[in-house]
Amino acid sequence: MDLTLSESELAFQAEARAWLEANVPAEPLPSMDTEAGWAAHQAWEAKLAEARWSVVSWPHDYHGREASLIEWVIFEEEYYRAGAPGRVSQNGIFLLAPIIFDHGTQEQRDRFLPSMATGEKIWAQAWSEPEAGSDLASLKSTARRDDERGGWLLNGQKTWSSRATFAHWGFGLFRSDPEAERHNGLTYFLFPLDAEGVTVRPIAQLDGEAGFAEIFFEDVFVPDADVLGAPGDGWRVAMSTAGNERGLSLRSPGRFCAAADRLVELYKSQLTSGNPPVEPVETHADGVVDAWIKARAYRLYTWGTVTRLADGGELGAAGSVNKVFWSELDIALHETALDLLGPEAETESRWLDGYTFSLSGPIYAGTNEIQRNIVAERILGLPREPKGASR
Amino acid sequence: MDLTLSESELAFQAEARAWLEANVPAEPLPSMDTEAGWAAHQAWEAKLAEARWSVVSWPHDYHGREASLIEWVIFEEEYYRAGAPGRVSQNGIFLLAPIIFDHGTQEQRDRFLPSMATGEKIWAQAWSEPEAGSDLASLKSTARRDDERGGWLLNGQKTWSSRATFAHWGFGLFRSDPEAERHNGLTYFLFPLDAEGVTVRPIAQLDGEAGFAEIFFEDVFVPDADVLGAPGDGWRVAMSTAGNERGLSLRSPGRFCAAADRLVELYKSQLTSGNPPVEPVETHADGVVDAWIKARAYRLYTWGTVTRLADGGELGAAGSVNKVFWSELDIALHETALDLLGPEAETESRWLDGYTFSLSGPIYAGTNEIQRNIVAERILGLPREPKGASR
Amino acid sequence: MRFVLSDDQRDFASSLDSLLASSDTVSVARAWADGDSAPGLKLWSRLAEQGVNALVVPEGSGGMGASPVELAIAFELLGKHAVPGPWVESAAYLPLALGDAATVEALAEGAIGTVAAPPHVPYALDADVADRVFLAADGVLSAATAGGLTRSVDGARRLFPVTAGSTFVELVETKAEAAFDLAVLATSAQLLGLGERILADTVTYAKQRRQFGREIGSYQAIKHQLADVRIALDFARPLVQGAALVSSTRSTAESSTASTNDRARDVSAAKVACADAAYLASRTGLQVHGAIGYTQEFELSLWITKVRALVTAWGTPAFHRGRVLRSLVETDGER
Amino acid sequence: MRFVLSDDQRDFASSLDSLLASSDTVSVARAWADGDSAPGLKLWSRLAEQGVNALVVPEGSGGMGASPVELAIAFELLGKHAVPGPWVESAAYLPLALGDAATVEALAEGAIGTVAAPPHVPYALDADVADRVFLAADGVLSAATAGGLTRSVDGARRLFPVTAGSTFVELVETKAEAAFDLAVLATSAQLLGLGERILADTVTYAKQRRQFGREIGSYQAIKHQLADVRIALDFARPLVQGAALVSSTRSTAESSTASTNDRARDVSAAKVACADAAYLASRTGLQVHGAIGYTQEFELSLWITKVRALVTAWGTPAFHRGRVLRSLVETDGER
Repeated sequence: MDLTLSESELAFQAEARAWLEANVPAEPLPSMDTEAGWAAHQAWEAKLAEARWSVVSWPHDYHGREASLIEWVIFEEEYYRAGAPGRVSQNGIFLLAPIIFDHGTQEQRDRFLPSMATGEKIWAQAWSEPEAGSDLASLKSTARRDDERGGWLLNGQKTWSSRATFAHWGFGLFRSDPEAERHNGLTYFLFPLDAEGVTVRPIAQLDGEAGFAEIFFEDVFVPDADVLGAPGDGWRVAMSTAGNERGLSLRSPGRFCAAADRLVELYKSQLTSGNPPVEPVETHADGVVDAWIKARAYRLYTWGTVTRLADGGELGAAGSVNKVFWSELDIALHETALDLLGPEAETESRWLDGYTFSLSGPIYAGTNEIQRNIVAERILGLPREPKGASR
Repeated sequence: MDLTLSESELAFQAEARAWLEANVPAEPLPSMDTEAGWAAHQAWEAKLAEARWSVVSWPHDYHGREASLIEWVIFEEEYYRAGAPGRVSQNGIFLLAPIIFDHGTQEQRDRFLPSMATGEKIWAQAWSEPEAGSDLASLKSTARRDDERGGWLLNGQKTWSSRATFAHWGFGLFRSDPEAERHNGLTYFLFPLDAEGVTVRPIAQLDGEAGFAEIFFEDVFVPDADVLGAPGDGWRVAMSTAGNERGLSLRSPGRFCAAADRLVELYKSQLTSGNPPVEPVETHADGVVDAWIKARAYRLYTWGTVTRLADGGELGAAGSVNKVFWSELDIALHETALDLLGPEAETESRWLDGYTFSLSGPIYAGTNEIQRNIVAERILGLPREPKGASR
Repeated sequence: MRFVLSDDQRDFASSLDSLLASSDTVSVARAWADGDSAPGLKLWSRLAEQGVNALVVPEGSGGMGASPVELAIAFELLGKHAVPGPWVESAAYLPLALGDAATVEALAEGAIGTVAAPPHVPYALDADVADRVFLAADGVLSAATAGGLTRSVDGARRLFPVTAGSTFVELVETKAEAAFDLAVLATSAQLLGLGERILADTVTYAKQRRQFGREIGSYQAIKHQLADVRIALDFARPLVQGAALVSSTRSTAESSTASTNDRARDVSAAKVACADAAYLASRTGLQVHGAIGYTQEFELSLWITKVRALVTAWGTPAFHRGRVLRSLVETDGER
Repeated sequence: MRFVLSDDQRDFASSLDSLLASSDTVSVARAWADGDSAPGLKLWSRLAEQGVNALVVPEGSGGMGASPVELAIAFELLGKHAVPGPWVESAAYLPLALGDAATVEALAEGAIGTVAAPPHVPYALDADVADRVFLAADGVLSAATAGGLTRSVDGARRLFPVTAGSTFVELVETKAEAAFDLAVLATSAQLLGLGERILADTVTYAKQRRQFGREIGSYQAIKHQLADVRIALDFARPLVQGAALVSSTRSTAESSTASTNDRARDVSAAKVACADAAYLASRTGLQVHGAIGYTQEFELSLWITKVRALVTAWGTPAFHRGRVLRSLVETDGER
């Protein structure tokens, strides 16, 4: 058991750190949910790709470095430590790409992955539907066979599609067998968001920005070449990487460590400035300490997970343990920052933005209620609830 | 809307305060769960009764003062403020007596209530059974008809019977109709704990004291005269005062206000002594403030409840709101006290005793999980869960 | 001893509630946030006609001479309906702080006043629409000029930094304290109304929304969270009412040190409990609603963002806890 | 970078676990609490034969020369099985604090040592059965005499106030700090073991116990509480392991200021997280068991009362949070 990095890992870390120090924009980019911010973030992806930092774990042939999982975590830590911009391409590279690698055809890999790696094409997920929410298997959007044209016609509505407002392509599940129920008869489709019959409508969030969109489908034609995996096999294809190690359930510890360090800095700066709190800054010390301890715990826990995965283990239901922990840590950390800001807490600030964003953590990618069910049933082995209607 | 006491209420308060100041023992009595402590507490009940303070709200004919509900709360506040001994008779006077008044015969009232008021006979409740727990309707102990002798034969086992080790009489529900299910076919019985066929076995608690006992019944004969209400009607009889205003669900605010005041005193004494905490005492300030605020909230809330009850309202499911709040307040308050005690927290003290006792709050008289269900279903009107087996 | 609202108080609450329920306050608040104050000003006048602005103004100054209990009732409803505007400033703080009878009379009749009172209130709310803008600092109440708009997490709270002008009046300390405490009480009541509204809307949603074959409100995880909100609000309310009784103008007039100390302690306790309960309601409401609660077009966002803003408005929870503590440590903790 | 236990470490854990599982440690702990130390002393010798007492003693002094990682493994199991006795004192604190090689050797062979180290450790645990009793105070480590028994909430922790005798040795500050930190680490690991045991037993109970027609473990309210315990323990464990790595004897020997600061910060962080997680486990375990968990005859009470005692043993949570804070404020918060 040891926590020391190997020489090659140290070299990788040093290279990443040096490049980021030299290239991370001094000023934060404008929000990626605005048109100008979108362009700036796309440009940043191109710059990352040029130096082969956009998809470090991918094969060399696809702009990657074939980095190990440990190196991926190292890169993520350096990335957040450097205060580098948010990844506008994250849904594509973290959620979709692993599935294309595992289930796509060679033709699909060659067609989709390079432009995803360079940020030229940005992908949006289209999972949720208005009636489905956390119950993904209850999807109602349909795919109807069109034998003549050799493809499918998509109809229905998707919602909570992050960044779909400006993105180029989307991916999601549609019910291709109207007779089948729940997890059966779903097919995994890829589709351009400017296809005929697609309408994208932005949704304003709590903070007024349109981070999400609804997508409406009216007889949208998708050729067979853009079906991922076998028709009807969509649920299995999608779930094969639901516990994906590079995906959302294994969220990079760098994000929380960097935020906890910023929180400590905020505390220290208020200790010395005495401004603007009206009570002793020490009143909020426990919140600062607990956020820091939890961020550290998250980092060490991730090292353990990464070691197990490198040994051939699987993430499995531990992804749910992970998700509840980081999403609650993220909120508590930002609440403490707002406490420290005192009477200024309600006014616009980076901390307030971060707080608002953190509130979505326990909701998206499976609510924390669902995650706790998974922990209780799959890890602790507790019995499932009775099925049936409420009374 | 006002919080001022009337002249007669003020006079009542002054009389209670004066008597308590003059009569409350300077040193705490030994634990009522020991033989010596039991005798001391019984003697205290006799003393209270002599001055007509043991059952202030009862009729004059039964050692009471016919005090109003408001006066009862006033008395309870004075009682706790004075640091007076715990009431060894509380299960009889708070839980059973209201039922005897409402459902008992005149003969039963005359036979049972006077000796209950003077503390000569102490009553123990016998509700729970090993398999029943919070699910009271699943009781299995039986009452078999004995027409010859004009009564019933009790068989089975009860548990978590507070103070049954030394008490004289017990009360509880038994299944008198073996065909009936759940809430039906139960009968409410009163029985001496030294009756033939009764065995009482003390249960040692976390702190080593035997506050509870199990009661075993083997063909225990109970004459018809000791059945409360109609045979088979036991559930309705018992539940008629389940939301009883003087019972456990409306716990006297005096207890928590007195404890919160003691907590403030502990805080102040440690502020000045600087001993034994190793961190600044202020570290625990929030816990002290929150306990005090909640104790005050509980007091004001109770005044509101008492006013509504005096106006003819019913407590109903609000008793569940009440119970969750006071039981959690009680634990938090004692946890804060232990925090203030620092490294000495683990050693014997009045605070440690109080803490251990407080842990039973969310468990007994219906767990807080059950209470939250009641609040959600009966107050918020949320649907009940599906019935059926788990999966 | 009668710790329930009187029939008159209930009637007042119910008629104000009806008025606001029929005033499409959601649209009013949204327009206000977008810088269109016309519907909000219309509602302001309508409420002024009902005497809401004049509640705590003495009858001699054209007011209603009502007690802080009525004020708390009104502010709970202003919160419940998310009514925008500098209500705390115009109807609670300034009438008590100002010595100037003419201005108080104008406010009672519906003039809009606002104030910054640093450090706890660093900005003047909605100064762009106010007839009178003040700065309370260093023992004086100055006529002030507003700077540029500062955005709040609650779009309907338009905040403005202010600079003192040359006209000022002395701010008597006892008056400043009484005014501040009444503002705290009003804010607490608003939080209570926001919390109640979020709970009611969330319960309604949980009864309708189905997931995995049943209403989400039938799941224990949801039920128990909502029960905890009910419990928190039920125990915050008596603290507001109790603090309102202690803040009654009579005891303010007496203003003995003991009663001032009680008042400060009790309004602070109310603010702490209301902020905690309303914040719990907002977090739970958002979690139960899921992603839809996170959107601006859904009404829930109005209450949720306002709760977040009011948690720190007129004194942060840390400040109010500190004030309660100081009061307890300095006195005998009698209650 | 390999942040998992090695095969050897796993084997060590599993053989110690088997030994303890077959030693009826519940009876041992109950006898100990009743003042009958014979079964406990027998177990003590058996564990000494296995080298548990000698883990961190250098091989040159008759020890195993193992790392704090192995120590943490052993203490987690001592916690899991509620083994009584002054283990932290004999196997963690004293071997590092003592300069006297002969005593260290004796301890490694199974002699029983105990120590009071005020202010954090005001009493010497189990001084009545100890071969050597010490008082660490004012820069010296004195041979000490025990006073009368002071009862702990955990009956199997027999506490004794001590008074210093005339013999003493100087307590080098760096050694005292390293010894204290190792004691904190050992206590954290014990808490982790207690928490794991309570969770395991509670899950077993929740699968069997039926109420209202189904296993209580199928109710969401119970499931989610237990899931939260699982999560808290899962994230406390890496802090213990990480702190054990930082506390490795090598880095102690180097004892640069930076590494000492890291070690103090990391063992304190581990103690905070383990105390929180174990306490959550104990509260949840009691609540899920209901009244039966509240009884002495039920085994759960052994772990529950020990958690309560260890939460404040070797530094309260407030002290350890304060130590983490000071370390963060004084340095750059690098991790």
